[in-house]
Amino acid sequence: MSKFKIKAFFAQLLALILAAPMIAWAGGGGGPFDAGTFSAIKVGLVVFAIFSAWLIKDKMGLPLPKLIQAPLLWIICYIGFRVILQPPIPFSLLAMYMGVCTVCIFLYCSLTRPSWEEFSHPIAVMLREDHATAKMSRYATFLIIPGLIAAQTYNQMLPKFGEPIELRTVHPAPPASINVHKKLVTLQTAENPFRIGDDGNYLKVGDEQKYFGGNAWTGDVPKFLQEVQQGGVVFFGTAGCFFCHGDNLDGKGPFSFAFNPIPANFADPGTISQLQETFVFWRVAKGGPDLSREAFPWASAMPPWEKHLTTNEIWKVIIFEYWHTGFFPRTWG
Amino acid sequence: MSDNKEEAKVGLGQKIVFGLAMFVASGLYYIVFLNKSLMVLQNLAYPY
Amino acid sequence: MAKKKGSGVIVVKVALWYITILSIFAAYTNWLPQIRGDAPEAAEAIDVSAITPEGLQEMGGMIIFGTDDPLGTLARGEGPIGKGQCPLCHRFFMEQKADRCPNLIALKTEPQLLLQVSEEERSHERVKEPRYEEFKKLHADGEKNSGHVPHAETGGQYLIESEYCPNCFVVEGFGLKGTNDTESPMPIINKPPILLVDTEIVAVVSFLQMRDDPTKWTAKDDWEAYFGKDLASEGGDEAPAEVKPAGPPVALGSETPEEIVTKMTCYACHKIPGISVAKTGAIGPLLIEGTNAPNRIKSPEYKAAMKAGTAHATTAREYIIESIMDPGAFIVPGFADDMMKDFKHKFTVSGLDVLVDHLIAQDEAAALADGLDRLANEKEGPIKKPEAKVETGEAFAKNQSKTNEMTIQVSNKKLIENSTFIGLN
Amino acid sequence: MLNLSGEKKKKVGAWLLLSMIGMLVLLPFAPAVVMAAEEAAVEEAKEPEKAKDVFYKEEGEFGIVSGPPAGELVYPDDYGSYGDFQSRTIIWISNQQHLYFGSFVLAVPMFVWVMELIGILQYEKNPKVGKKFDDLAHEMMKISLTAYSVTAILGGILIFSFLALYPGFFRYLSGIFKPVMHIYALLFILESGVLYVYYYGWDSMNDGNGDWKWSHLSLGTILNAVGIVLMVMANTWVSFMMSPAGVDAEGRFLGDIWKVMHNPLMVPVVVHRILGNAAFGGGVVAAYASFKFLSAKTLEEKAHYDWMSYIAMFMGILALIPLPFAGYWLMREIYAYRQQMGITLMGGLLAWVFIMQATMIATLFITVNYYLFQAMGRMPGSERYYKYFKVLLAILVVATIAWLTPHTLVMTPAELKAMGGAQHPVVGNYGVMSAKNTAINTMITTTVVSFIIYQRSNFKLTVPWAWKGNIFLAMLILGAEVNILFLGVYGYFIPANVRIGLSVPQVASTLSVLFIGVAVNTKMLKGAESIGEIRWGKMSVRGAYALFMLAVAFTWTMAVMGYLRSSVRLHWHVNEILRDNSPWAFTNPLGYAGNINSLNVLLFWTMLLFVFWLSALAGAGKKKVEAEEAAAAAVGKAVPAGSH
Repeated sequence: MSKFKIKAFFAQLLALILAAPMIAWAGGGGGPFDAGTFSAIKVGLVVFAIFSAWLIKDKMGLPLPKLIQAPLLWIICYIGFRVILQPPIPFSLLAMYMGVCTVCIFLYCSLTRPSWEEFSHPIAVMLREDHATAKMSRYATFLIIPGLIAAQTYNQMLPKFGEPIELRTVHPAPPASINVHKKLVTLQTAENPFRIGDDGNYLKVGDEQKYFGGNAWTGDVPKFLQEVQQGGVVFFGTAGCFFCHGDNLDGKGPFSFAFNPIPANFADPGTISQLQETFVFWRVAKGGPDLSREAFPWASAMPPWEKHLTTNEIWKVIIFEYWHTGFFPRTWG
Repeated sequence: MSDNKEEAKVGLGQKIVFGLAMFVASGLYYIVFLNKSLMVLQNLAYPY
Repeated sequence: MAKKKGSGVIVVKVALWYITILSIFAAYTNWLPQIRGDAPEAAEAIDVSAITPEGLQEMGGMIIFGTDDPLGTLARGEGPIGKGQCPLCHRFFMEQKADRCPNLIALKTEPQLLLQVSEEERSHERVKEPRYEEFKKLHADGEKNSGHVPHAETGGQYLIESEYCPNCFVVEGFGLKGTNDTESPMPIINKPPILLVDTEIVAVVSFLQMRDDPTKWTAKDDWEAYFGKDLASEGGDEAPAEVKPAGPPVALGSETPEEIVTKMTCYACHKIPGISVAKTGAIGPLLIEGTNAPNRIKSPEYKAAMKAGTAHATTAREYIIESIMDPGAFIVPGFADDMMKDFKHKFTVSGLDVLVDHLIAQDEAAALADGLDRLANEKEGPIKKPEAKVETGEAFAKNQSKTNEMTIQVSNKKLIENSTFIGLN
Repeated sequence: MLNLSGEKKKKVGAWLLLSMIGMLVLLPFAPAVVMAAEEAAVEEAKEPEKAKDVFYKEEGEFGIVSGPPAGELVYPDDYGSYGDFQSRTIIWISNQQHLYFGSFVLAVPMFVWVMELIGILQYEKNPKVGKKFDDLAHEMMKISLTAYSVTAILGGILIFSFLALYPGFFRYLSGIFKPVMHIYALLFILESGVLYVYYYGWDSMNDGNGDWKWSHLSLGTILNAVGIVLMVMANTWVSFMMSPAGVDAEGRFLGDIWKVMHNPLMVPVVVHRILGNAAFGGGVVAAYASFKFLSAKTLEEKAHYDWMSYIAMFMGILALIPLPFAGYWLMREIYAYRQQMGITLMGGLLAWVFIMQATMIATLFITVNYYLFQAMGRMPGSERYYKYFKVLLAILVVATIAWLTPHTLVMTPAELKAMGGAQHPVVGNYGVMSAKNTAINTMITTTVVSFIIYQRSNFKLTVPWAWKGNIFLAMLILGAEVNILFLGVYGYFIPANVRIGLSVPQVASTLSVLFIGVAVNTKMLKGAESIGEIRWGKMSVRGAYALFMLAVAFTWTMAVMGYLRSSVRLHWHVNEILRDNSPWAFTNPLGYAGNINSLNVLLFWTMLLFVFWLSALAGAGKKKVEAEEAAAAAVGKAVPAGSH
């Protein structure tokens, strides 16, 4: 077997190994594109990049000089964090990552004496030598760098109308206990009193699965579904939660577009299914005004529903929300 | 990680066998002995 | 020669280098989110001078009952119990059942004469009782748990003193059994687990004083006179995290024994090994049912109860379940029929199993390991042999109780009958 | 001059000196005995009032009240200020400067002691090497001596700032620590005495590895002992402020000073600080050496300082490795003392400081690795390993990225919308403890691998079982990393209380690599064939700058953790006893702390550079004469080739 064949075999193997998790991950979907096409593009991009790097370096015998490698690596990192990683990460995190990458790419170039010389020699030539090419690039550099700084300054000074960066904890730590209708509710231990099964016992989280699906509004239904019904009445009637949280509990009610941030999307696996029932109880009962210091700037239009609903109604609407979305509350057991 | 001359005399098969043995040994050491004993010391359940 | 200038240049270079590093670090910290932690404002505390006596009364009511409509709560068949947990032992209304501690009923319309005396009026008499002088002598060096020396002069001061130092005066017939009414079953209110702050205690006293007659309010002056200092509005940051369990008042199978005991407030009366909150209860027997239950079933008293048709248990497990579900079925000798009767509405089947499983697993060894011992009035006597600690008052009292058990019981009964404050049963 | 002839005389002299010093050590405790007697006399006179200790339960729960209550400080009366400037910042800066120099003068003797011991032990085998270590120790001592006076000056400034700015607080604290403060001052005098004898007696007591030299080393031991006692005392004041004991709830002193000193956080803080000091000392010496390396004019000098910086860096890292465990212990004790305090640190107000700390630690580890890579430039034969460097660096980068990802992201509402929630589905996984533990253990393991490579880089293995050893090492490291990753991933699937326990086997895996790996590697190097001597002085300039970076990062980490430790008391001078009623009772935001820390570190290094320069100045004249003599002697000879 020729050396080339072995290398080609390994390259394919590597590409496969890399591709497998990527396909799995990209297949998970999300993002603005249709999952299938977009993930195919992503995987293709990565495989192509690896293949061409191998082709250039080993097959054609053209190792890239360090001075080219460095910005190339930087750009690859940037594309990786900015484009390939979906959904997009916030700028603060991107800046942090790119900072680390910048430092480490510099370290990479200066790891050993030979690589440092390879990296710094062209720069030294450009700065010191006295022939035309060096001179030209020198002048170009001394024009470009101040130019970049000027552009950056201009950009900075330009008045901006974007929303300010804020550190907002969407799910701040709840208080230990809250007082609803003059009753103390300890959030750590409180339980939904309407979580009752057919036998009249407390229904463990997860056991309510048997009630999921189907229609709760037909004739004779088990006790649990009766609570769901009443919760539904609160959601669509008494409180009118659907105006903001939507008919499908997806946060897209008729009023929702007026709010920023948008109302919570209960159908998203990152909201109520990540929270304990008592946390939801706290949010419903106390609304935006009771958010803790951590959750600054308290951007929530949620009203304190304890002023309009009874404690029981709040517990029932929570039952309804979980039932409707098919999620289970989080437990710490 | 070495370019020792003596090493060349040792066959690849022998190396693989020894490597596998060592891999299993280190697996036993870390996963079975170390993890287990340290979790037991802390009174915590560890299913492996 | 060219290298000669090196040293100075190096200093500059090195300085530039570390200034760069430091600037980066500083810039990074400035870039991270900035949160300033302000010191809590003192205004959080209740300013006594800024609140009306009515406000204090209302606050006291909330502390005692946890609701502003205790009678309504009672009508629904629930016990109104607030942060202070007073109604667990004290009786505030006719509708309420609690007789472990002196009743605090004050209803002028009540036909029974004794109930017409309000706690405010009664308190003035207490300090004049000759027994109060005895307590003064007994605790001349300071009561051992709270460190207070009884020195109340007015009724209001007495009420305040009783909360800070329940042992400073124990109403006849309401002491821990076997201590000859020298020790009170009441916890020190400004210490854990109740942990009320000064202003809250003043509020509770205000409530008691103003219930019938709003003109009788002297609580703040009493406090200041008793402690000889101004009632500062401290409290604020010392206010404890509220620990009262909430949610449905039903014991569930998904809970731990600890949670059930907390929810059901068993700890108020019983000591239970293995339950961290239940270490001080001094009203009911020590719950080591692995040892107790089998013995109790065999006891002649239980046989008698079975004959009478009240008790039915044949196994230890049945006995425990019976004791929780129907506390009146059999009363352990040396105790009164004091236990709340509504647990049968509060336990789910699985919840009961959890608690029973825990109780049946406790025996003398478990109690010793937890440092718990039987009360003096338990027939079995202390687990620890009495000679271990004869010199302490507690052990002495226990010893005494063993021999004088009968007489004490008799005298207790007598006292209750003769007392000016009724423990209705 | 001392007459060193005659075995017997030497012995007698050495013993005499030792016993004298022993007596001196006891001296500071004499006033304590007298004071105790006086106090006892006073106590008998009046009726003792007893009060309950805030911390000690059961044994000694009550104590005799022997001090005034802490009371309530009132703003304009009990506090001083200079205009609108934050008084606290002035205290902060003077405290930090004093602490830096104090740490330095306490850490250097530790370092010097080890070097001197190695020198003595090496003397038998190779007097040249022994002398090399001995000279190194001597040189460090010289710098310490200059820094010593700076420490004293800064201590004075600190006291004056306290008296001027926080008189009420200082009155209370000095009321409690009155006897200890006197002992402290006396010990300080003793420390200076021993220090001067130690330093100025260096040459006259140097007889290779004879009795005088050993006595000199004993002097060093005493110097260190006194230094550590000094540090412990100062530490008790600080830990008392965090977790008071030995006083009642009103802050009245209960008569037992030992209880006050032995407060709940005292021991872990002391251990943490001793280790921190040692690491810091190594870092500063390494920085000194790299400064001298950069400014060295001859190759010989360069070689000397290159070697010195390596040794110092090594010592620093040795102390750095146990430091996280000491920190873990301290944290646990804080949780045990007041859970509230622990939560404020880890999850509440000060949680972002830990992100900063994470950055510093990542910086430290990357720098150490980078230095080792640079240092291999002076090892012939290391070229074989160049290709692995980038792999190691890549692992470090990945670990750093996981290590730095915060749990709570900073973002605009638009970004929040785009991300579809507060947690990122991919990166969000790195924000939790499991990922952090995995990352840091991976970083330490990588550093150990770098060191193993460093150890063998200029050797050719000759032991017959070398191939077995290599496979064993590879599997040991691979196994450890697999286990670390496995435990990290496993942590996502189990409840939090079990997850916390997983960090212990993770750390144990890392330590296995460290101890077993380095031991096996050392064993394999027995009788190995050298490819070439280490070319000291041939390290790249970047390595020297990396060491400087290391030292600055050390100092900065110290500063930021000091800010953390102090801020956790929030609005208390003495936690839950003496409230801070000044307008500066708030906790400063991280950015302000960062600025002040950078300023502090800048001041410290500038002063230190000055000290370095001073010591060079003192040495310059002597060196010049020596150099001229040497040049005269070397006429006609070949230029000394150094060690390469």
